[in-house]
Amino acid sequence: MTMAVFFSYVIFWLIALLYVSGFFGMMEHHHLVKKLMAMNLMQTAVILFFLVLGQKIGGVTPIAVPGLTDPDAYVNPLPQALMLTAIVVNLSTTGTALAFLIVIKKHWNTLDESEIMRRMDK
Amino acid sequence: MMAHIPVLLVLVPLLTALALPAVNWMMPRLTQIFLKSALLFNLALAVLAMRHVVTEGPWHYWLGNWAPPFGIEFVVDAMSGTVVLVTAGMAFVIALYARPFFKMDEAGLQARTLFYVLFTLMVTGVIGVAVAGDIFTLYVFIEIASISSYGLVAMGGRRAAFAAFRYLILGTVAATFYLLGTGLIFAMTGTLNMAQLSTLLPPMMGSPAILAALCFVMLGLGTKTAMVPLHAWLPDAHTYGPTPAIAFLATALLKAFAYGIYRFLYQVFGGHGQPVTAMALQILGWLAAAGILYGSVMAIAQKDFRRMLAYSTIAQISYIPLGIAIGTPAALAGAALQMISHSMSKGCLFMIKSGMHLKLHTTQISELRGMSVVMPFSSLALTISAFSMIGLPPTSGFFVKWQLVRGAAEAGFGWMMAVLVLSGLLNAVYFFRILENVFIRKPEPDVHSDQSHGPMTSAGPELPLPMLAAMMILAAGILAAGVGSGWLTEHIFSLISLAGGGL
Amino acid sequence: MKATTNSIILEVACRLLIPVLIVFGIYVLVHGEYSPGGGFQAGVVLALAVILNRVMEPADTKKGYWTFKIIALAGMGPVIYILTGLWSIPFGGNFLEYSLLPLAVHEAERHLYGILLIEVGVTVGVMATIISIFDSLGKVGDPDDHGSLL
Amino acid sequence: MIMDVFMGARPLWAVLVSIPAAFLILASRNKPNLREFWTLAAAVLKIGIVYSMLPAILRGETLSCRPLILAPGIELFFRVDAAGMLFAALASALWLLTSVFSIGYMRSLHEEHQTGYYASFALCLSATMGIAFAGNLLTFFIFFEMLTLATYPLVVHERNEEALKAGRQYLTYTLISGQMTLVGIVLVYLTAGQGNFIPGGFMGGTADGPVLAVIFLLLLAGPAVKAGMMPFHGWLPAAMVAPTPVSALLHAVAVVKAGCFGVLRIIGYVFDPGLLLEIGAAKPLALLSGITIVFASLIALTRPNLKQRLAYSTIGQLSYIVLGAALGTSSALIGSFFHLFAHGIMKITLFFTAGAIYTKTHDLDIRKLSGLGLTMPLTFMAYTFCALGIAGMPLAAGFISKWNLLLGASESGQWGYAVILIISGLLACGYLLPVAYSAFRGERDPDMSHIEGEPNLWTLMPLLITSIAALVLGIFPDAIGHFYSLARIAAENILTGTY
Repeated sequence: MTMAVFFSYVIFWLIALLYVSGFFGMMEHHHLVKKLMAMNLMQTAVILFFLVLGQKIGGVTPIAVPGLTDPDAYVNPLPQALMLTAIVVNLSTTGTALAFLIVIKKHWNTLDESEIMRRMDK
Repeated sequence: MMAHIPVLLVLVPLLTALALPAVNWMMPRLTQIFLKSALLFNLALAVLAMRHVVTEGPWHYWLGNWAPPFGIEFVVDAMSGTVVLVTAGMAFVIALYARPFFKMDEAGLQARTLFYVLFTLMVTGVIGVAVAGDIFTLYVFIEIASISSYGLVAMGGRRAAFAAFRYLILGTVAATFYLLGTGLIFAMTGTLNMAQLSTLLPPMMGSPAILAALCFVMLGLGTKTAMVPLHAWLPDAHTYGPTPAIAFLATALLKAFAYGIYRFLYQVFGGHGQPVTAMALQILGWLAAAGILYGSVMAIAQKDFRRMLAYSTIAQISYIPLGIAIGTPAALAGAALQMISHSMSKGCLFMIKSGMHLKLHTTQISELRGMSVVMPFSSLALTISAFSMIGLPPTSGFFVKWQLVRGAAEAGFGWMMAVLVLSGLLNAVYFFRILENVFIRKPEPDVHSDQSHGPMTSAGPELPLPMLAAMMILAAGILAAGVGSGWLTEHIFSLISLAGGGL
Repeated sequence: MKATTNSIILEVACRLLIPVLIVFGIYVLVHGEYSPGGGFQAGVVLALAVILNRVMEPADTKKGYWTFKIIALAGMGPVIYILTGLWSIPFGGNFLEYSLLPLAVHEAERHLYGILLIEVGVTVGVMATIISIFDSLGKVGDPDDHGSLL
Repeated sequence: MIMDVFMGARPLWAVLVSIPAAFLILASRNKPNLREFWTLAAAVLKIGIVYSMLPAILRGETLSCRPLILAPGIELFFRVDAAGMLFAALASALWLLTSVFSIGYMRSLHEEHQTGYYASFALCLSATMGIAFAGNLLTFFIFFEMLTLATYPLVVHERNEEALKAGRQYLTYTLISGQMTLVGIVLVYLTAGQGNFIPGGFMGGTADGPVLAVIFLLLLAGPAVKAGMMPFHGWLPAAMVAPTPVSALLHAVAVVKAGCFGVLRIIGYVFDPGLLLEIGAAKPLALLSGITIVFASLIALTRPNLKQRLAYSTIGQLSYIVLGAALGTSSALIGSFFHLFAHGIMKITLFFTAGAIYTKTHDLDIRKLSGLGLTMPLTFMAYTFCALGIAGMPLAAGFISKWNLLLGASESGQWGYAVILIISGLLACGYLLPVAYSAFRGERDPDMSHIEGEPNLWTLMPLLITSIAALVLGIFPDAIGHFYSLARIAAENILTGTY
């Protein structure tokens, strides 16, 4: 197993770690902002996963370089294009969530989930 | 023009959503006309698309004329056409219904515009989910629909904001699951197009990566569809969200995700023809059955009509995965009919719910006495939609049950027949309790107090005309879909393809 | 510029920066086809110019921004995008089929112009969105506002 | 052209005609006279349509009409045959009489919620016509469930806790059994591939005996519960809280008759009597109905309230029909079909008299009714005659059906059932006649001393008409509506296996 192949697996493990830590962070924390951050971790992990899929050792960024016509020389542009969209989606989810947090803070005066749940039942 | 209907189906609501603030800014008087005519136009397009599917088969549209592996493809077939039709129809009816909800002052108008923008965006997303031909476009539309639905739920007040936040967190996690599954599929096959995947995937169904992808995608879509045990977000969101939004969320949005499940299991992963997918379908069937029973039992336990509806949604929506899991043509026809039937009846019930709020100032079931005196027409609509939920003839709900029970019998799933029958009876328990209160019990003295509690309360015994009209359209639709179910099944649902092979 | 500014340094810096930002934004926009850049980036840069102008003003004059009109503008950006896509339909193309745009240039160039138009739409959308986010964050909420519509 | 379409779709019109009537009734809720005009007009129209089809049926033809597709391969299918015609003719004729009676009853008692009552009544009749004319199992089931729903408002008509409890009980029994029937119907379509009623049945040879037995049990669940077979009869006495015209409708016109008719349809047109013997379902069914006949009569003896007695009497009498179907010989089937009619017309008279008496006395305790026969001789004469008819006295319509059933029991060699029928007749005398005896011979109860004269004409007329009909048809069974011929044709159809 060459070093390069080994490292290409390591990155997957790291991404998985990031994803799982996001998942558990979301379950563990009662503070809504922390939940949101954990959620962002998960999203980022997925984006990284896609980008690694398109990665090619020695490839150049997929912007036309004069004279370089061999498609194999470039990194696969599709995952990058897809992830551009996914980033926008993440941005809007995060934005929406933050807006909700502002509203929640204003109305409940706390961002603790269990506290709000307790008061919701009343 | 006619040749571009698949893309126009998505573009018309999208353009409406985008242009609405500008229209409201420049010509405030025209906003409503603009919105409703656009949605009506979209409905007409949906009908035309359906006609095309019926006469000429599935319809593929390539954006920018790029062939599928490179370009984005939109597909309208019998199943997605049904979803589109339901969505466009419900969107129009709900837009009709929603007008009396807003104060007519400056802030109210802004809120109204904001509501309609999010609402039409959600319509865009849902129709997009239905017509998307590749799994990443599907993701984008899922998120468009979801994010706007988070926003809409949050418009319902302080509890709604928290419910919306929880919905957002769970929904986004579901979306990342879905995206992860998509990534795995892409890594294994190098394509995202569904039609290509359906030929590329079968040989590699045994590989653990594809198995993981299947699990992730199903987890994602299952959460969004609120299948038990991933339903935790639904009751709060549906209880506290604003009615017009929820009426759409509980109907078209959930249907679209359920449709996504069908699309993946049959047209990507190969249906009953693949052992792995067959196993997934079996698990789906068990979960759907659990959802039906859980939702019905929880609905019986509720004292609040709103919450009861939310749990009833969990139960009813599970009919669709159940039909998908059974996988005979009859069962899939039942699932498709349930998309239409449940959309109309649950939409109607949510509308009645807020009618109760307006006129009786309560949604507690025990306080609904005498409703039939105050609102006779709403009560009639309530009866029809309740019958449809229970599955009593001649409403469409009965024919859903007929098709599903028949499908289950054909496939030899005796326990599913039992679940369906039991579900109908449980539904009867909680709906007849309401009907008893509405029609039969004598009203308590203070129910008729009709003093103004807000901007929405109008004079007169019944609800404002637009709201009533919307309810009546849906109630008539329930009966029409019941009487016409044979026609629908024979001409439209018989075209639903079980690409990977049904039972 | 009004007399009531925050500080002279900020004002001078902004006066210098804003025109540069606008020009740079447009540069990024039109060169997105050849080099790193494009609608998203250009939109952010242009929005920055507007936001700088707002930062410059003191807090008490910040009320009454045209928040709602900005949202309308944010909508119009994607409308440009969609209309560009629809433009090819009357000329026999599919949605977004730039090669059939009715421009009297070579086919490859028509692609460029099509994408440029779309980038313009994206720019407008991104710019207006960012400005509206900035405005909303600065908005002081009405104490009676319960955040509820219904 | 238009006439042809109209004539061809007569079964459909017969079903549909009372639905617009229901809405017109609801719309004119503030004008009682107009409202009742709609009821009567629809009833007359329905009778006209139904009886216009009678000659063709008597010639041995059938009329059919398929207006709609319900599911792939299954149509909304109406076929008018002798059995359906018999039921439809009975129900539509009695609707008119019951409507007239209801007008008198409701107005003299100043009942509330009359509009809902008439509207539900009209819907009930629509469903009943649908059941009578249904040509396949799915159509039958749809109208069967509609009947359940349309009857529910009638059962809870009094709007008090007792009525609500009765209503819940009614729904529990009928909905659960209805769902079982639904499963049965699905299984029929699955095993036989179709569900159109065919005289002599179509299930033979489609599956093994035990499977057929399970299907039969599931199918029978709904109709048997509606027909009040023991031990599923609990809802029927409870439903007596409703006003008397409703009880008359439940017992004589629509609901329990629909149940019996369903049993006949299933035994005669889905399975056949011979097949039932083969799969071992006929004997238990006959035994169950025999037990029901005896027990219901015994329970009736213990009830002090006239309506309760009539309710248990109904339970017992309806099992005659099931018994006849289970015996399955020619005479027994004729007896069953004719009893459908004979019991209807006699039991409705009894309920009418009970109702008419109630409008005067506001009490139906049997002890309180003594001595009233002298002040209302016509009412009590009608009661006495029909009570004797129920017991099986010659000259009354009930005798004909009972005679045929006795013949059937002897034909099949099961003498025990003949004995049961005779015992049942004696018991019927035991629980119905004391009322008549004390009415004519007994002392006036002090509470009832103020009662004078016959009930008003609206209530008196219908009961006189039905009792005279019971007499005339007891002497000339094939007179007015040719009910005996219809019963004979229906039985022949089943036994020969063709229309």
